[in-house]
Amino acid sequence: MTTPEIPGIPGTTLFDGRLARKGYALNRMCYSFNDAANRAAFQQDEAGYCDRFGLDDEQRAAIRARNVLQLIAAGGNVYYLAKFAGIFGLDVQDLGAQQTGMSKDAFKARLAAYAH
Amino acid sequence: MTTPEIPGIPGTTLFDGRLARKGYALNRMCYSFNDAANRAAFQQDEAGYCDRFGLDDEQRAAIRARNVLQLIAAGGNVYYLAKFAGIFGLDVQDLGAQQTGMSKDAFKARLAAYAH
Amino acid sequence: MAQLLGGVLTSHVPAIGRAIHQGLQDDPYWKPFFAGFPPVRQWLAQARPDVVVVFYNDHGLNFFLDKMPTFSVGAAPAYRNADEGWGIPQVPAFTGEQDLSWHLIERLIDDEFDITTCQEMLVDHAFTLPMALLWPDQAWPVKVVPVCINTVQFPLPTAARCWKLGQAVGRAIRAWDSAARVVVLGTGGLSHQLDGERAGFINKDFDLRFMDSLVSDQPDWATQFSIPQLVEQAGTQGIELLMWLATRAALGERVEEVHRNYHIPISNTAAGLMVLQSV
Amino acid sequence: MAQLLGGVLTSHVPAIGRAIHQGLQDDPYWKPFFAGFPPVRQWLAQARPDVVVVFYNDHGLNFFLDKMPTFSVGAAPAYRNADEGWGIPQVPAFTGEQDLSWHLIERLIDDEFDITTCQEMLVDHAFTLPMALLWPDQAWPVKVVPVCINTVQFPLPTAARCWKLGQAVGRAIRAWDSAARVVVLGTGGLSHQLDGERAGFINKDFDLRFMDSLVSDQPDWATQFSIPQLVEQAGTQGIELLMWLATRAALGERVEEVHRNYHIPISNTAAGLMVLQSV
Ligand SMILES: [Fe+3]
Ligand SMILES: [Fe+3]
Repeated sequence: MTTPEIPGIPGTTLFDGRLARKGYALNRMCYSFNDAANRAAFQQDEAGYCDRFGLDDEQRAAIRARNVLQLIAAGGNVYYLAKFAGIFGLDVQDLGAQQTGMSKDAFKARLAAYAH
Repeated sequence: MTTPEIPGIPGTTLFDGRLARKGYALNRMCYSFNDAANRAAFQQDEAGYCDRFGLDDEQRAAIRARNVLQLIAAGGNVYYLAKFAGIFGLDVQDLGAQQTGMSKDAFKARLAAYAH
Repeated sequence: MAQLLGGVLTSHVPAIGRAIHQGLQDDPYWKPFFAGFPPVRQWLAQARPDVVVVFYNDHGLNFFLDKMPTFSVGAAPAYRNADEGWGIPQVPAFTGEQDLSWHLIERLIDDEFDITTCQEMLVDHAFTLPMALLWPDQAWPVKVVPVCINTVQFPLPTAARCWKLGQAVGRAIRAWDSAARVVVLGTGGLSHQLDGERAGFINKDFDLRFMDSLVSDQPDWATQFSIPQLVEQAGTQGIELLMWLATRAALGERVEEVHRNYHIPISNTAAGLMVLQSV
Repeated sequence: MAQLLGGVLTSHVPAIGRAIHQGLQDDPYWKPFFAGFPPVRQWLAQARPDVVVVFYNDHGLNFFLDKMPTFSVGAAPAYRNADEGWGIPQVPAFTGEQDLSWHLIERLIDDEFDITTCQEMLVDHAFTLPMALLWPDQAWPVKVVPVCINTVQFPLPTAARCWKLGQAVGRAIRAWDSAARVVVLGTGGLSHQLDGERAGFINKDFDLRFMDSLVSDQPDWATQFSIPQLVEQAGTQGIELLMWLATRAALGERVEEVHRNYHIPISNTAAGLMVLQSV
């Protein structure tokens, strides 16, 4: 890849061409979750739904684990992943808590602390 | 409309915003003819197919008449209209002949004459 | 010629939709956010806009990676919201101001902006919720023109390019042969980050400096930064401040600050709000 | 760095596909057209490109008016043809050169081109038939990057803007950190008009002057004209000469003319063909 090196920002991934290529199938699946019927189809047959979109093993494992950091590493873009999280009623604070290894309350307290 | 006046070119229509607004339903229908199943559906129930895309009376009349100049006046864009013409096996020389009121042979002869 | 009255800048998050639906405007968590809006509505009542041009970013409702425009301009007769994956109740449809859409499109292409024109377009929470904050009865008294800036797929347009887009949109609005009264609405930011180990990042100092810059002698202050630098300062989603920049640029050289609010947090986000009046 | 070897410019019409399918290459009607191509293939055999960047215009296969980009760049692993409405046999799929796609995208956005990126993309006859003329066995020995310019929905990008796009694409190819050998292919025009009472319009004088200009000291000669002026000279579909302009611009200041053909008519179109070698 010839994408210019992006100065590293700790704990931060820019969704560039490299990740877009890697994550296309995963993101396409998550984009389909805009539709309630697709969310239901996923819940009825998770593995079959992943088959339909051609996810690779890393992506399938990340989906099974409901693990956001793994999903990002597998090429997932957070805007589409948010729709996957929605299936389980998880909001962005749930995602933040999971990614930072905190309880949701601790994560929310940290957010509030930025006010001061 | 505030689209700047385009200097008139005789016998020529530029597909600008004004025409795009007018022709959206018609062009959307013609775009659907990329798909062979849609071409067949149109042929089976022409009026019903026009209903489905919400064509107005002017557009329906132009479709019924298979009249290219009328279709353009109704907002049709030639790139999409070509797909409508394809249903009847008409090529661009058939369309040219119809629009210029010539026989196809005469139209082809006029084209060839430009070589000299 | 049309009158460009001013701009409103606000953050957006899906949770605002839930809060509105559940009537939580006076809940202690939400009150400091919703309490910022009555002065905006007061200003709008005086400004009486006929049209709102909205700079916003789609979050994967209307656009997917198969066709991802850098800049897109709506030219539809109406704009509907739709399910974005969370089943949040939807707002009524918006009526498009197609004359202005096509005028903008003509001017922008002429000014060498390579926009994507959208004659059908779903608008997501970044468009609908700010509108619902401005007009809570959701009986929209204005027509709209959406202008969408890509924040999903990197490379994003530079801050400098977004500034230029805003300038061109402002010029076009002012050159529109119409008696309409126009307001520009920019929605996104301020600092927040949803993804990665840095999720939950907020940068109050940067946000306040950015808000100040918009009403300073150097309103394009943020255009000195590259996209990665802005992500570093404002977070991966804080980059939505590009909408604020484009909106500010549309307003021309000088503006008067009418109102401001800033509150941390709503959801994962530092919520900013400004009303800027054209002078 | 990658080597930009030169460019091929050719007309395209759907009927070429029918003629190929029916084996009419030596038919008296078609021969003056097809006979132009052996020298192109000879040049390609010497040039041995690994990658072809194709400037073309979509005719309503991949794009509709709901999302109509001014400039779009493919970034797909593969590009398929599909039924365009006439049931013409389809060519084999093309392999995308994704490294170059993303390199171009990075550079173009950085250069303030507001492109739409397409990670899925169907390519129509404007892409497939010129490729089939260059490689009749359709066993494509090259990877591809499609660059599409809107000629469907007015306003179109100006000729001057297309020239700048071509320049930026050329710079980006030459700056690509790769050992690849690259050719640019531009397809469209020359003069023709399918629609209206002026259907069948052809302008030989203008076409010849345009072809000459591309190898003159003023290769951007055509950029002096507005889009309506170019339509007046070349016809509503003759405006596809924008692809030739972008291709020529990509090749840099000086080129050597290797080959040329011009024949009236194929279908409704004046068919032009040029091979330009970078010097
Ligand atoms: Fe957002
Ligand atoms: Fe064409």
